[in-house]
Amino acid sequence: MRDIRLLTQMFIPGQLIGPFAQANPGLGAVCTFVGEVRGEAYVEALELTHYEPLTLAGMHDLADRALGRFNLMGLLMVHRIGVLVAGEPIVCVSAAAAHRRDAIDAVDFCMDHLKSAAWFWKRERRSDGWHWIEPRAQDHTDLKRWD
Amino acid sequence: MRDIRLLTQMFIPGQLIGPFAQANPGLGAVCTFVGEVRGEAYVEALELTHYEPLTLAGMHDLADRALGRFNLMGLLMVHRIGVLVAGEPIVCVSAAAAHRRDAIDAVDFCMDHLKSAAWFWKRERRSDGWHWIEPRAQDHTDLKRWD
Amino acid sequence: MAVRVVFLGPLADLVGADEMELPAPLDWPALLAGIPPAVAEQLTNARVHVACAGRVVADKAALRAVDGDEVALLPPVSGG
Amino acid sequence: MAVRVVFLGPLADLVGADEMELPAPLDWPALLAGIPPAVAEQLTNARVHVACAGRVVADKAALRAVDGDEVALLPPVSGG
Repeated sequence: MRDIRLLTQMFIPGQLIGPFAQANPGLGAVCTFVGEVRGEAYVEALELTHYEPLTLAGMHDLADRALGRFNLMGLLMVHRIGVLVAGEPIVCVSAAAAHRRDAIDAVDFCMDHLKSAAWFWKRERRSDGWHWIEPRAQDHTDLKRWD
Repeated sequence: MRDIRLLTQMFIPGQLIGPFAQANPGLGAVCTFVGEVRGEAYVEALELTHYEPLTLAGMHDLADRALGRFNLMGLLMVHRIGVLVAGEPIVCVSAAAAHRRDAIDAVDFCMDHLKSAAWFWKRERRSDGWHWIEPRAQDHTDLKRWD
Repeated sequence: MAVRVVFLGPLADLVGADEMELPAPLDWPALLAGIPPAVAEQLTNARVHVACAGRVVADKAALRAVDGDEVALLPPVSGG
Repeated sequence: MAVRVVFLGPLADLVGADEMELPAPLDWPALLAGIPPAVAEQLTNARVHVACAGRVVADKAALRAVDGDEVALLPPVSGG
Protein backbone atom coordinates (compact mmCIF):
# COMPACT_ATOMS: atom_id res chain seq x y z
CA MET A 1 0.00 0.00 0.00
CA ARG A 2 1.29 3.39 -1.05
CA ASP A 3 -0.15 6.48 0.61
CA ILE A 4 1.49 9.85 -0.14
CA ARG A 5 -0.31 12.97 1.06
CA LEU A 6 -0.01 16.66 1.83
CA LEU A 7 -2.38 17.72 4.59
CA THR A 8 -3.54 21.23 5.40
CA GLN A 9 -5.19 20.23 8.69
CA MET A 10 -3.97 18.67 11.95
CA PHE A 11 -3.67 14.87 11.79
CA ILE A 12 -3.30 12.11 14.37
CA PRO A 13 -0.51 9.72 13.33
CA GLY A 14 -2.11 6.69 15.00
CA GLN A 15 -5.18 7.12 12.83
CA LEU A 16 -2.99 6.77 9.73
CA ILE A 17 -0.58 4.10 10.96
CA GLY A 18 -3.13 1.61 12.27
CA PRO A 19 -4.97 1.26 8.95
CA PHE A 20 -1.65 1.37 7.06
CA ALA A 21 -0.25 -1.61 9.02
CA GLN A 22 -3.52 -3.48 8.55
CA ALA A 23 -3.45 -2.79 4.81
CA ASN A 24 -0.17 -4.71 4.48
CA PRO A 25 -1.02 -8.24 5.64
CA GLY A 26 1.86 -10.64 6.06
CA LEU A 27 4.38 -7.95 6.98
CA GLY A 28 7.11 -8.62 9.52
CA ALA A 29 8.24 -5.11 10.36
CA VAL A 30 6.82 -1.61 10.48
CA CYS A 31 8.97 1.41 11.21
CA THR A 32 7.30 4.75 11.73
CA PHE A 33 8.72 8.21 12.23
CA VAL A 34 6.65 11.13 13.44
CA GLY A 35 8.09 14.64 13.57
CA GLU A 36 6.30 17.17 15.75
CA VAL A 37 6.62 20.89 16.32
CA ARG A 38 9.01 21.16 19.26
CA GLY A 39 7.79 23.05 22.27
CA GLU A 40 10.25 25.93 22.42
CA ALA A 41 9.17 28.63 24.83
CA TYR A 42 9.84 31.44 22.35
CA VAL A 43 8.00 29.86 19.38
CA GLU A 44 4.31 30.74 19.16
CA ALA A 45 3.62 29.03 15.84
CA LEU A 46 5.32 27.45 12.86
CA GLU A 47 4.31 27.99 9.25
CA LEU A 48 5.22 25.64 6.45
CA THR A 49 4.94 26.94 2.93
CA HIS A 50 5.56 24.87 -0.15
CA TYR A 51 5.52 25.19 -3.93
CA GLU A 52 2.55 23.11 -4.91
CA PRO A 53 3.58 22.17 -8.46
CA LEU A 54 6.74 20.55 -7.07
CA THR A 55 5.94 19.29 -3.58
CA LEU A 56 3.60 16.36 -4.05
CA ALA A 57 5.42 15.32 -7.23
CA GLY A 58 8.66 15.44 -5.26
CA MET A 59 7.20 13.26 -2.51
CA HIS A 60 6.02 10.73 -5.09
CA ASP A 61 9.45 10.76 -6.70
CA LEU A 62 11.04 10.13 -3.29
CA ALA A 63 8.57 7.31 -2.64
CA ASP A 64 9.53 5.76 -6.00
CA ARG A 65 13.19 5.89 -5.04
CA ALA A 66 12.55 4.36 -1.60
CA LEU A 67 10.40 1.58 -3.11
CA GLY A 68 13.12 0.91 -5.68
CA ARG A 69 15.94 0.88 -3.14
CA PHE A 70 14.38 -1.11 -0.28
CA ASN A 71 12.29 -4.24 -0.22
CA LEU A 72 9.01 -2.75 1.01
CA MET A 73 5.44 -3.92 1.20
CA GLY A 74 4.04 -0.47 1.86
CA LEU A 75 5.05 3.16 2.29
CA LEU A 76 3.13 5.98 3.95
CA MET A 77 4.43 9.53 3.64
CA VAL A 78 2.35 12.41 4.97
CA HIS A 79 3.46 16.02 5.38
CA ARG A 80 1.64 18.99 6.86
CA ILE A 81 1.59 22.44 5.37
CA GLY A 82 0.12 25.61 6.87
CA VAL A 83 0.33 27.01 10.39
CA LEU A 84 1.10 24.59 13.26
CA VAL A 85 1.55 24.97 17.00
CA ALA A 86 3.80 23.07 19.44
CA GLY A 87 3.00 19.38 19.71
CA GLU A 88 1.31 19.12 16.32
CA PRO A 89 2.71 16.47 13.97
CA ILE A 90 4.45 17.85 10.86
CA VAL A 91 5.50 14.67 9.16
CA CYS A 92 4.80 10.97 9.36
CA VAL A 93 6.66 8.31 7.38
CA SER A 94 5.91 4.63 7.86
CA ALA A 95 7.43 1.68 6.00
CA ALA A 96 6.15 -1.88 6.10
CA ALA A 97 8.46 -4.71 5.07
CA ALA A 98 9.17 -8.39 5.57
CA HIS A 99 12.39 -7.55 7.45
CA ARG A 100 13.34 -4.83 9.89
CA ARG A 101 16.47 -3.57 8.08
CA ASP A 102 14.39 -2.50 5.04
CA ALA A 103 11.68 -0.87 7.16
CA ILE A 104 14.09 1.13 9.34
CA ASP A 105 16.41 2.15 6.49
CA ALA A 106 13.51 3.23 4.26
CA VAL A 107 12.16 5.56 6.96
CA ASP A 108 15.64 6.94 7.61
CA PHE A 109 16.16 7.48 3.85
CA CYS A 110 12.80 9.17 3.35
CA MET A 111 13.26 11.47 6.34
CA ASP A 112 16.75 12.55 5.26
CA HIS A 113 15.52 13.33 1.77
CA LEU A 114 12.16 14.83 2.71
CA LYS A 115 13.71 17.33 5.09
CA SER A 116 16.67 18.31 2.97
CA ALA A 117 15.50 17.98 -0.59
CA ALA A 118 11.75 18.54 -0.57
CA TRP A 119 10.37 22.00 -1.28
CA PHE A 120 9.26 23.17 2.15
CA TRP A 121 10.14 26.45 3.78
CA LYS A 122 9.52 27.02 7.47
CA ARG A 123 9.20 30.16 9.50
CA GLU A 124 8.38 30.53 13.16
CA ARG A 125 6.45 33.25 14.90
CA ARG A 126 8.18 34.65 17.96
CA SER A 127 7.10 37.59 20.09
CA ASP A 128 8.84 39.95 17.62
CA GLY A 129 7.32 38.46 14.48
CA TRP A 130 8.04 35.79 11.85
CA HIS A 131 11.55 34.35 11.32
CA TRP A 132 12.61 32.03 8.49
CA ILE A 133 14.40 28.85 9.53
CA GLU A 134 17.70 28.31 7.74
CA PRO A 135 18.91 25.01 6.28
CA ARG A 136 20.99 23.00 8.77
CA ALA A 137 24.47 21.59 8.07
CA GLN A 138 23.41 18.29 9.72
CA ASP A 139 20.83 17.72 7.01
CA HIS A 140 23.49 17.85 4.31
CA THR A 141 25.66 15.40 6.26
CA ASP A 142 22.67 13.07 6.62
CA LEU A 143 22.02 13.15 2.88
CA LYS A 144 25.62 12.25 2.03
CA ARG A 145 25.17 8.93 3.87
CA TRP A 146 23.06 7.63 0.98
CA ASP A 147 25.39 8.53 -1.90
CA MET B 1 9.46 8.36 30.24
CA ARG B 2 10.98 4.90 30.39
CA ASP B 3 8.75 1.88 29.86
CA ILE B 4 10.39 -1.56 29.62
CA ARG B 5 8.12 -4.59 29.68
CA LEU B 6 7.78 -8.27 28.92
CA LEU B 7 4.24 -9.20 27.96
CA THR B 8 2.70 -12.66 28.01
CA GLN B 9 -0.48 -11.57 26.20
CA MET B 10 -1.24 -10.03 22.79
CA PHE B 11 -0.76 -6.25 22.70
CA ILE B 12 -1.80 -3.47 20.31
CA PRO B 13 1.18 -1.20 19.56
CA GLY B 14 -0.96 1.91 19.06
CA GLN B 15 -2.29 1.58 22.58
CA LEU B 16 1.26 1.80 23.92
CA ILE B 17 2.68 4.39 21.51
CA GLY B 18 -0.08 7.00 21.83
CA PRO B 19 0.29 7.37 25.62
CA PHE B 20 4.08 7.12 25.31
CA ALA B 21 4.24 10.06 22.86
CA GLN B 22 1.88 12.05 25.06
CA ALA B 23 4.03 11.33 28.14
CA ASN B 24 6.98 13.11 26.53
CA PRO B 25 5.76 16.67 26.02
CA GLY B 26 8.01 18.98 24.04
CA LEU B 27 9.48 16.23 21.90
CA GLY B 28 10.34 16.80 18.25
CA ALA B 29 10.66 13.25 16.96
CA VAL B 30 9.28 9.81 17.70
CA CYS B 31 10.53 6.72 15.92
CA THR B 32 8.73 3.44 16.47
CA PHE B 33 9.48 -0.05 15.31
CA VAL B 34 6.98 -2.89 15.49
CA GLY B 35 7.97 -6.45 14.64
CA GLU B 36 5.20 -8.89 13.87
CA VAL B 37 5.00 -12.60 13.26
CA ARG B 38 5.29 -12.93 9.50
CA GLY B 39 2.55 -14.74 7.72
CA GLU B 40 4.39 -17.72 6.25
CA ALA B 41 2.05 -20.36 4.90
CA TYR B 42 3.90 -23.21 6.63
CA VAL B 43 4.09 -21.59 10.09
CA GLU B 44 1.13 -22.34 12.35
CA ALA B 45 2.49 -20.63 15.47
CA LEU B 46 5.63 -19.13 16.96
CA GLU B 47 6.78 -19.67 20.53
CA LEU B 48 9.21 -17.38 22.30
CA THR B 49 10.89 -18.70 25.39
CA HIS B 50 13.21 -16.67 27.57
CA TYR B 51 15.29 -17.04 30.72
CA GLU B 52 13.45 -14.84 33.15
CA PRO B 53 16.33 -13.98 35.53
CA LEU B 54 18.23 -12.47 32.58
CA THR B 55 15.66 -11.17 30.12
CA LEU B 56 14.09 -8.16 31.77
CA ALA B 57 17.42 -7.22 33.38
CA GLY B 58 18.99 -7.45 29.92
CA MET B 59 16.31 -5.18 28.44
CA HIS B 60 16.88 -2.65 31.20
CA ASP B 61 20.62 -2.81 30.62
CA LEU B 62 20.05 -2.22 26.89
CA ALA B 63 17.75 0.71 27.71
CA ASP B 64 20.49 2.18 29.92
CA ARG B 65 22.98 1.91 27.07
CA ALA B 66 20.57 3.49 24.57
CA LEU B 67 19.75 6.33 26.96
CA GLY B 68 23.47 6.87 27.56
CA ARG B 69 24.37 6.81 23.89
CA PHE B 70 21.56 8.89 22.37
CA ASN B 71 19.91 12.10 23.44
CA LEU B 72 16.45 10.76 24.28
CA MET B 73 13.43 12.06 26.13
CA GLY B 74 11.79 8.68 26.43
CA LEU B 75 12.23 5.03 25.53
CA LEU B 76 9.61 2.30 25.25
CA MET B 77 10.71 -1.31 24.83
CA VAL B 78 8.14 -4.08 24.93
CA HIS B 79 8.69 -7.73 24.02
CA ARG B 80 6.24 -10.60 23.85
CA ILE B 81 6.91 -14.07 25.17
CA GLY B 82 4.75 -17.17 24.81
CA VAL B 83 2.90 -18.53 21.79
CA LEU B 84 2.01 -16.12 18.96
CA VAL B 85 0.27 -16.48 15.60
CA ALA B 86 0.84 -14.65 12.29
CA GLY B 87 0.13 -10.93 12.47
CA GLU B 88 0.66 -10.63 16.23
CA PRO B 89 3.24 -8.06 17.34
CA ILE B 90 6.36 -9.56 18.96
CA VAL B 91 8.30 -6.43 19.75
CA CYS B 92 7.75 -2.70 19.92
CA VAL B 93 10.50 -0.13 20.48
CA SER B 94 9.76 3.58 20.46
CA ALA B 95 12.16 6.44 21.11
CA ALA B 96 11.20 10.06 21.71
CA ALA B 97 13.80 12.79 21.23
CA ALA B 98 14.22 16.43 20.38
CA HIS B 99 15.82 15.49 17.03
CA ARG B 100 15.12 12.77 14.50
CA ARG B 101 18.67 11.37 14.27
CA ASP B 102 18.63 10.34 17.95
CA ALA B 103 15.13 8.85 17.74
CA ILE B 104 15.84 6.78 14.61
CA ASP B 105 19.30 5.65 15.68
CA ALA B 106 18.11 4.66 19.17
CA VAL B 107 15.39 2.42 17.71
CA ASP B 108 17.86 0.90 15.25
CA PHE B 109 20.39 0.30 18.07
CA CYS B 110 17.81 -1.27 20.39
CA MET B 111 16.43 -3.55 17.69
CA ASP B 112 19.88 -4.78 16.64
CA HIS B 113 20.79 -5.55 20.23
CA LEU B 114 17.42 -6.91 21.36
CA LYS B 115 17.25 -9.43 18.55
CA SER B 116 20.86 -10.56 18.65
CA ALA B 117 21.91 -10.20 22.27
CA ALA B 118 18.78 -10.61 24.37
CA TRP B 119 17.93 -14.02 25.78
CA PHE B 120 15.04 -15.11 23.58
CA TRP B 121 14.73 -18.41 21.78
CA LYS B 122 12.12 -18.92 19.08
CA ARG B 123 10.61 -22.01 17.62
CA GLU B 124 7.87 -22.34 15.05
CA ARG B 125 5.20 -24.95 14.71
CA ARG B 126 4.86 -26.40 11.23
CA SER B 127 2.66 -29.28 10.12
CA ASP B 128 5.38 -31.72 11.23
CA GLY B 129 5.96 -30.20 14.68
CA TRP B 130 8.13 -27.57 16.39
CA HIS B 131 11.37 -26.28 14.83
CA TRP B 132 13.93 -24.03 16.56
CA ILE B 133 14.94 -20.90 14.66
CA GLU B 134 18.70 -20.52 14.27
CA PRO B 135 20.64 -17.28 14.75
CA ARG B 136 21.00 -15.32 11.50
CA ALA B 137 24.32 -14.08 10.11
CA GLN B 138 22.66 -10.72 9.28
CA ASP B 139 22.09 -10.07 12.98
CA HIS B 140 25.80 -10.31 13.72
CA THR B 141 26.58 -7.94 10.85
CA ASP B 142 24.00 -5.50 12.20
CA LEU B 143 25.55 -5.58 15.67
CA LYS B 144 29.02 -4.82 14.34
CA ARG B 145 27.74 -1.46 13.03
CA TRP B 146 27.66 -0.12 16.59
CA ASP B 147 31.19 -1.15 17.68
CA MET C 1 1.80 37.49 -23.34
CA ALA C 2 3.27 36.95 -19.86
CA VAL C 3 5.26 34.67 -17.59
CA ARG C 4 4.25 34.51 -13.95
CA VAL C 5 7.27 34.69 -11.62
CA VAL C 6 6.65 33.25 -8.14
CA PHE C 7 8.79 34.04 -5.10
CA LEU C 8 8.98 31.27 -2.51
CA GLY C 9 9.84 31.32 1.17
CA PRO C 10 12.12 34.18 2.29
CA LEU C 11 12.35 35.54 -1.26
CA ALA C 12 8.74 36.72 -1.06
CA ASP C 13 9.72 38.85 1.95
CA LEU C 14 12.60 40.39 0.01
CA VAL C 15 10.22 41.39 -2.79
CA GLY C 16 7.25 42.26 -0.62
CA ALA C 17 5.03 40.18 -2.95
CA ASP C 18 4.43 36.53 -3.76
CA GLU C 19 4.59 36.95 -7.49
CA MET C 20 4.94 39.30 -10.45
CA GLU C 21 4.49 39.12 -14.21
CA LEU C 22 7.22 39.54 -16.81
CA PRO C 23 6.88 39.56 -20.60
CA ALA C 24 7.20 36.27 -22.48
CA PRO C 25 9.40 34.75 -23.72
CA LEU C 26 11.66 35.01 -20.70
CA ASP C 27 15.29 33.90 -20.60
CA TRP C 28 17.84 34.07 -17.80
CA PRO C 29 19.17 37.63 -18.49
CA ALA C 30 15.60 38.94 -18.85
CA LEU C 31 14.60 37.29 -15.57
CA LEU C 32 17.57 38.80 -13.69
CA ALA C 33 16.85 42.22 -15.21
CA GLY C 34 13.12 42.04 -14.51
CA ILE C 35 13.09 41.04 -10.83
CA PRO C 36 14.11 43.27 -7.91
CA PRO C 37 17.93 43.50 -7.65
CA ALA C 38 17.95 41.96 -4.12
CA VAL C 39 16.36 38.77 -5.49
CA ALA C 40 18.54 38.77 -8.62
CA GLU C 41 21.55 38.77 -6.32
CA GLN C 42 20.16 35.74 -4.41
CA LEU C 43 19.63 33.89 -7.68
CA THR C 44 23.38 33.82 -8.35
CA ASN C 45 23.69 31.47 -5.33
CA ALA C 46 23.95 27.88 -6.60
CA ARG C 47 21.63 26.73 -3.79
CA VAL C 48 18.79 28.93 -5.06
CA HIS C 49 16.95 26.96 -7.72
CA VAL C 50 14.52 27.89 -10.48
CA ALA C 51 11.54 25.87 -11.63
CA CYS C 52 9.76 26.41 -14.93
CA ALA C 53 6.40 24.87 -15.79
CA GLY C 54 6.54 22.54 -12.79
CA ARG C 55 10.10 21.28 -13.25
CA VAL C 56 13.33 22.35 -11.58
CA VAL C 57 15.67 23.76 -14.23
CA ALA C 58 19.02 21.92 -14.20
CA ASP C 59 20.93 24.88 -15.69
CA LYS C 60 19.39 28.19 -14.67
CA ALA C 61 21.23 30.08 -17.42
CA ALA C 62 19.40 27.91 -19.98
CA LEU C 63 15.97 29.11 -18.80
CA ARG C 64 13.47 29.57 -21.64
CA ALA C 65 10.00 30.38 -20.31
CA VAL C 66 7.19 30.88 -22.80
CA ASP C 67 3.80 32.55 -22.54
CA GLY C 68 1.72 31.00 -19.78
CA ASP C 69 4.65 29.35 -17.99
CA GLU C 70 5.10 29.81 -14.27
CA VAL C 71 8.69 30.43 -13.16
CA ALA C 72 9.32 29.74 -9.46
CA LEU C 73 12.35 31.03 -7.56
CA LEU C 74 13.23 28.47 -4.86
CA PRO C 75 15.59 29.41 -2.02
CA PRO C 76 17.27 26.64 0.05
CA VAL C 77 14.68 24.68 2.01
CA SER C 78 14.54 24.86 5.80
CA GLY C 79 16.26 22.40 8.09
CA GLY C 80 15.18 20.45 11.15
CA MET D 1 22.61 -29.33 49.11
CA ALA D 2 21.91 -28.81 45.41
CA VAL D 3 22.38 -26.59 42.37
CA ARG D 4 19.52 -26.37 39.92
CA VAL D 5 20.70 -26.64 36.29
CA VAL D 6 18.29 -25.16 33.72
CA PHE D 7 18.33 -26.03 30.01
CA LEU D 8 17.13 -23.25 27.72
CA GLY D 9 15.78 -23.29 24.20
CA PRO D 10 16.91 -26.23 22.04
CA LEU D 11 19.07 -27.64 24.89
CA ALA D 12 15.92 -28.67 26.75
CA ASP D 13 14.96 -30.80 23.74
CA LEU D 14 18.37 -32.48 23.76
CA VAL D 15 17.92 -33.42 27.43
CA GLY D 16 14.20 -34.12 27.30
CA ALA D 17 13.77 -32.02 30.45
CA ASP D 18 13.85 -28.31 31.38
CA GLU D 19 16.10 -28.77 34.41
CA MET D 20 17.95 -31.16 36.70
CA GLU D 21 19.69 -31.00 40.07
CA LEU D 22 23.40 -31.54 40.70
CA PRO D 23 25.24 -31.57 44.03
CA ALA D 24 26.67 -28.29 45.37
CA PRO D 25 29.24 -26.89 45.14
CA LEU D 26 29.40 -27.22 41.35
CA ASP D 27 32.40 -26.26 39.24
CA TRP D 28 32.92 -26.53 35.47
CA PRO D 29 34.28 -30.12 35.35
CA ALA D 30 31.49 -31.29 37.68
CA LEU D 31 28.87 -29.59 35.49
CA LEU D 32 30.22 -31.20 32.30
CA ALA D 33 30.34 -34.61 34.01
CA GLY D 34 26.88 -34.25 35.53
CA ILE D 35 24.83 -33.25 32.49
CA PRO D 36 23.95 -35.48 29.53
CA PRO D 37 26.94 -35.85 27.16
CA ALA D 38 25.05 -34.30 24.21
CA VAL D 39 24.62 -31.06 26.19
CA ALA D 40 28.17 -31.17 27.56
CA GLU D 41 29.39 -31.26 23.96
CA GLN D 42 27.26 -28.17 23.11
CA LEU D 43 28.74 -26.31 26.09
CA THR D 44 32.20 -26.41 24.54
CA ASN D 45 30.86 -24.03 21.82
CA ALA D 46 31.94 -20.48 22.68
CA ARG D 47 28.48 -19.21 21.63
CA VAL D 48 26.76 -21.31 24.31
CA HIS D 49 26.80 -19.28 27.52
CA VAL D 50 26.30 -20.14 31.17
CA ALA D 51 24.56 -18.01 33.76
CA CYS D 52 24.93 -18.50 37.50
CA ALA D 53 22.68 -16.84 40.06
CA GLY D 54 21.18 -14.50 37.45
CA ARG D 55 24.43 -13.39 35.82
CA VAL D 56 26.11 -14.56 32.65
CA VAL D 57 29.50 -16.07 33.54
CA ALA D 58 32.33 -14.38 31.63
CA ASP D 59 34.65 -17.42 31.86
CA LYS D 60 32.68 -20.67 31.91
CA ALA D 61 35.68 -22.65 33.21
CA ALA D 62 35.68 -20.44 36.31
CA LEU D 63 32.13 -21.48 37.27
CA ARG D 64 31.63 -21.86 41.04
CA ALA D 65 27.97 -22.50 41.89
CA VAL D 66 27.03 -22.91 45.54
CA ASP D 67 24.03 -24.43 47.23
CA GLY D 68 20.80 -22.78 46.11
CA ASP D 69 22.28 -21.26 42.95
CA GLU D 70 20.56 -21.69 39.62
CA VAL D 71 22.88 -22.45 36.70
CA ALA D 72 21.36 -21.77 33.28
CA LEU D 73 22.75 -23.15 30.02
CA LEU D 74 22.08 -20.63 27.25
CA PRO D 75 22.39 -21.63 23.59
CA PRO D 76 22.72 -18.94 20.90
CA VAL D 77 19.56 -16.86 20.69
CA SER D 78 17.32 -16.98 17.63
CA GLY D 79 17.55 -14.57 14.75
CA GLY D 80 14.98 -12.28 13.17
